Amino acid sequence: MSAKPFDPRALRTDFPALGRVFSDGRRLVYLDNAATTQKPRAVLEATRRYYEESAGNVHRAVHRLAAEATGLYEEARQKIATFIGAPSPKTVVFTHGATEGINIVAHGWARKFLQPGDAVLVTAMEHHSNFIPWQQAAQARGAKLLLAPVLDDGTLDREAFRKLLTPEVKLVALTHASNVLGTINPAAELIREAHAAGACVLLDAAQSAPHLPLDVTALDVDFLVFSGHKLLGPTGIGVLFAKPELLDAMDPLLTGGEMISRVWDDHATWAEPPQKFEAGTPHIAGAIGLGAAVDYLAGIGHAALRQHEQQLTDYALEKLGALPGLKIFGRAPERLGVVSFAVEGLHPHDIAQFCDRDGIAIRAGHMCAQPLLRRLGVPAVSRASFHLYNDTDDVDALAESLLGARKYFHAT
Amino acid sequence: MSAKPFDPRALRTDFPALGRVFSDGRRLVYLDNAATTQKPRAVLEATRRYYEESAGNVHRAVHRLAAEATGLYEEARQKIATFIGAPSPKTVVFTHGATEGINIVAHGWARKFLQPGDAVLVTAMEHHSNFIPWQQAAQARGAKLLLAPVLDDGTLDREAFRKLLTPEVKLVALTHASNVLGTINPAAELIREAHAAGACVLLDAAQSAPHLPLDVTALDVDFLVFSGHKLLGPTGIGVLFAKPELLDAMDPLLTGGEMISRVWDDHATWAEPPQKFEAGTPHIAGAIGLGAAVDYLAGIGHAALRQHEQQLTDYALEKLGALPGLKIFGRAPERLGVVSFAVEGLHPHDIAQFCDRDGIAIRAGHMCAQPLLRRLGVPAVSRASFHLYNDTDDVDALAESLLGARKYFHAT
Amino acid sequence: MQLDDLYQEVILDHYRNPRHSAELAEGEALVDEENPLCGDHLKLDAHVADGKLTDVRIHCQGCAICSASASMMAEAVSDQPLDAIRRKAAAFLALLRGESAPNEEELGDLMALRGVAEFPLRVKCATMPWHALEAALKRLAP
Amino acid sequence: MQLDDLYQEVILDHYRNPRHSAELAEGEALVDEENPLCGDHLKLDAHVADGKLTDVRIHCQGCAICSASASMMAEAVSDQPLDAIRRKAAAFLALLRGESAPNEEELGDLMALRGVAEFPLRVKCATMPWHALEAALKRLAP
Ligand SMILES: Cc1ncc(COP(=O)(O)O)c(C=O)c1O
Ligand SMILES: Cc1ncc(COP(=O)(O)O)c(C=O)c1O
Repeated sequence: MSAKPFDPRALRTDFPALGRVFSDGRRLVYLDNAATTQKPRAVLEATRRYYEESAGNVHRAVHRLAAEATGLYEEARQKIATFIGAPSPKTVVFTHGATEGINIVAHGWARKFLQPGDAVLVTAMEHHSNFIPWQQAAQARGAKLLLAPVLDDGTLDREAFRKLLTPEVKLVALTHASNVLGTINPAAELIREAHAAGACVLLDAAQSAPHLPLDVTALDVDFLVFSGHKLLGPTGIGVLFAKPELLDAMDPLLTGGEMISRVWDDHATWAEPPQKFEAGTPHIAGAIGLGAAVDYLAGIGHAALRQHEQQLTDYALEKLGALPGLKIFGRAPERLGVVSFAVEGLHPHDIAQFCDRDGIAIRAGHMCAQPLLRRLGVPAVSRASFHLYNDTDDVDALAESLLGARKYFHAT
Repeated sequence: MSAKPFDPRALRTDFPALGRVFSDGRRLVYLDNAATTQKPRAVLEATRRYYEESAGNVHRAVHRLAAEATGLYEEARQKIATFIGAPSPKTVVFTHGATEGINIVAHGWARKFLQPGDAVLVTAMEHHSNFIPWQQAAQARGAKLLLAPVLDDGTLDREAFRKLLTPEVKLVALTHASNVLGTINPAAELIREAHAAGACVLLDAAQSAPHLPLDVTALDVDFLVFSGHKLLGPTGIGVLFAKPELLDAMDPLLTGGEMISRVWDDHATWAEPPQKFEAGTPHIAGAIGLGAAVDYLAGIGHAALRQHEQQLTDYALEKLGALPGLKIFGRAPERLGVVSFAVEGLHPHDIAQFCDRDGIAIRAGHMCAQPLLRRLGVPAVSRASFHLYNDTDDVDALAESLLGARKYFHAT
Repeated sequence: MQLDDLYQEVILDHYRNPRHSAELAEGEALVDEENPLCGDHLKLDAHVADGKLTDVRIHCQGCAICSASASMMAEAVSDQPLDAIRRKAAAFLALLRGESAPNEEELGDLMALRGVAEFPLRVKCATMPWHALEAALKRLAP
Repeated sequence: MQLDDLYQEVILDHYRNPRHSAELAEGEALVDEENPLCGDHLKLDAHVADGKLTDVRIHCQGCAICSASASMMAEAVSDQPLDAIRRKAAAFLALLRGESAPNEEELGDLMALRGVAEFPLRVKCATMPWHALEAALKRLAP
């Protein structure tokens, strides 16, 4: 694969939704990948096969459908362990998504182990999902929530981060890449610093996992979460990785079927991880689909993907940055293909609505990052975000549409 | 639809998985419906269409894909509200499944409002998912967990239930139908008694929703949960219904994106229900698929379905009950098509394994009901459970296979 | 549904040239509403004299739909009797919810915002000024 | 995979006629193991004399696989030196995990349980008696 030239147009044919042509004859230009990605046929096929052939429940029955379902489900877990460099599939917990994964840690670990006076350190560029659970957990335990500030270029204020990393900090909850600024945080270094200060680290890989190679072992990260639907996979599925000793120490968030060992009238014992954290019937089709998604991404190759996305992002920053009245938020040197911007005199919702007329899907709003947007001094932004199937034509279409929007709303 | 004779064989063709023929030429006889059901084409089509046409995220963007996705997602919520007779779609929370729904109430309501000395009353026939969350919540709050016993015929001991229903009881958590005994509990009456005693009621409809008409308004039930995958729907999706004032009073279990109104550095406010309880990107495809599943069931008609399943269950009880050494657990007059049994001298796992040879999928094990099985005096049972696509041929095949199993394991 | 059905000429005109628009200092406004989802922010001030709403002033930082809706509302309710305003508000909100036959006579120019109902995610933009007005009326004439 | 590969004749024979089987009264057994998932329950008692395992007695309430595995194990380890037993246990567990080339010589009759590896949900049934044995050895010769 790596020998072939990277061809986003050819790859597009793997994604049925990208073949969509609207009633006005325009093709879909999908630039809302940071919200959710389109799905390749291989993912849809894998889930279809489960439903049409092996739709049994997992872990609990000996009949063929159940055995096949269990095999496919655990095979997907193994694929994901390999994808993130986990030492064992037993460290891979299937969740609803990144949000649930963070909540599992916030409840089962933070609320169990945080003491009054302890602190959780997050950054000012967190998504609400990696912010509110810590705010709530800290509050519940009488602990503090500290915010590491963001510099004007959209990078983390490393100096301030280091100063905030006092011995009270028991956990650093950090986004690997910002869903607004595109900034890629230097996870390995920050994790080293945090560990040196005696803190555990949760890495929110919701934005990075779809684009960057991950190696939880090399990173030595304690917890990591991501979502399937942003990674070419199905909705309703995600992953929590945690070090084995942490999974052992944590309490489960949900209790019920599948996660138990023995149940008596007055007490119960839990199954070993990862089952301990997977109460109830899991999203079997979702896990299988996510396994197919990581296979697909592996087939593309991370190096080629990264090169393509970097070139496209550079092109977009230049092209969009040159438009009159357009301001880009975040100019970090290490970044993903996530470009948030404002256009003078235009409201983000009107921009997005106008782009939609042209078949272009971009996002407008607070991006689930109100604390960051408050610091940026805007209540909402517009955002274009790329994946492997986007190319410079898409960026050109967006630029043209933005020019059109100015005319449309301000012509007199 | 109701005029046409009910024809399980014809309906079977709606379910791709039921067309499966194994390599030995045997057809699949699927009798593990209480664990999970097969999915009709209409459900698979609805989720496929979402992924191939409208795969946007919900609630957050103005572009067409997002608008379509939001429309489909909220339309599914409306369908489910209608299906269960809910006063408004705002009382319908999408969850991961029944287990998550129960945990949302156990955390957000029970742990918030239970006081030391209060009690939660459950029955001895609960699934672990409607048992352990209350055990844990009661323990966390210094409250008591009371178990209403089950009579020898598999029905609830109404006398004992009434005696246990003291003023300390703040919640009755009750299965609508037992996943082991098949017993349908008289929900309306029990809810009336509970309300008269000042207790709220959570009804676990995981087993009943796929087979019986539900009307939360007529039942006047406070909380109700079920799972999609047992109701001809996708995996990873379920429903929590709660009365509006309870949804307002409860705390959310998960926090993060989508469930907030405003977020400041040191506090946050929640969105209105149901969004308040749907943190993170929801299982959009799952919700849409579940909407299609309830449409499919509505098309069948509850009266016809019930009549068919009752006839089939009567046939099964008679046919299986007549087999040598076979003992059926649960002989309630009001029951679902769930038949658990033991065969003298045979272990349930060997029975299920032998049936599997004949293409017959039944369940063996503790059925996630260890407290009940301890009372039945067995560590495991075998279980056959029906849905609309089963017929007497399936029961005959099972009976024959059970005879074969005896011969196989005990021939000398 | 065309974009021009959403952004009708009269809407764009009100967006470009908002009526009854005024800077309102901190604390000066009767009502201060924010829609965190899209970041629309609206302050409204007004008085009542002789049973009519007077001195309507609005400061709206919002999208075209929100701004235009605020401007058109200000025009439609200024110097009108309170009960007529309440009827108009009810008719407008019903229109945006896509309910029944709209009362065209009652609504007049406001009918231009009818297209918003076809864009569910924008409905809040159009209704927010009216919710602010209802809040103001509650205070002015409880 | 055929059912007869799982339930080989020798397995069914051990199931029907378990060797070294004995009623073990409450508290009499060295090890008491339960598999809550399938309800298998096994008690094991044994002694050590001259570095060998003696008086192996097992009470197994389990499925055919578990019962046969227990019975075959009892036969295979009775009056054997402890280190030979440990080797055999390791070889057996590796066989059931589907690892590498099985040591057929070491395993002998136990090779009949090889088919279980193809039925992942039954593997625990076959390995449980051996885990009980390992627990017993830890106590007898720590
Ligand atoms: C009665 C009952 N309650 C709850 C559950 C839990 O459902 P789920 O595993 O889909 O969360 C089940 C099924 O497993 C059940 O039968
Ligand atoms: C950085 C980041 N973290 C967390 C999330 C939450 O992911 P999900 O909504 O899939 O749970 C998102 C996406 O919305 C995100 O961009």
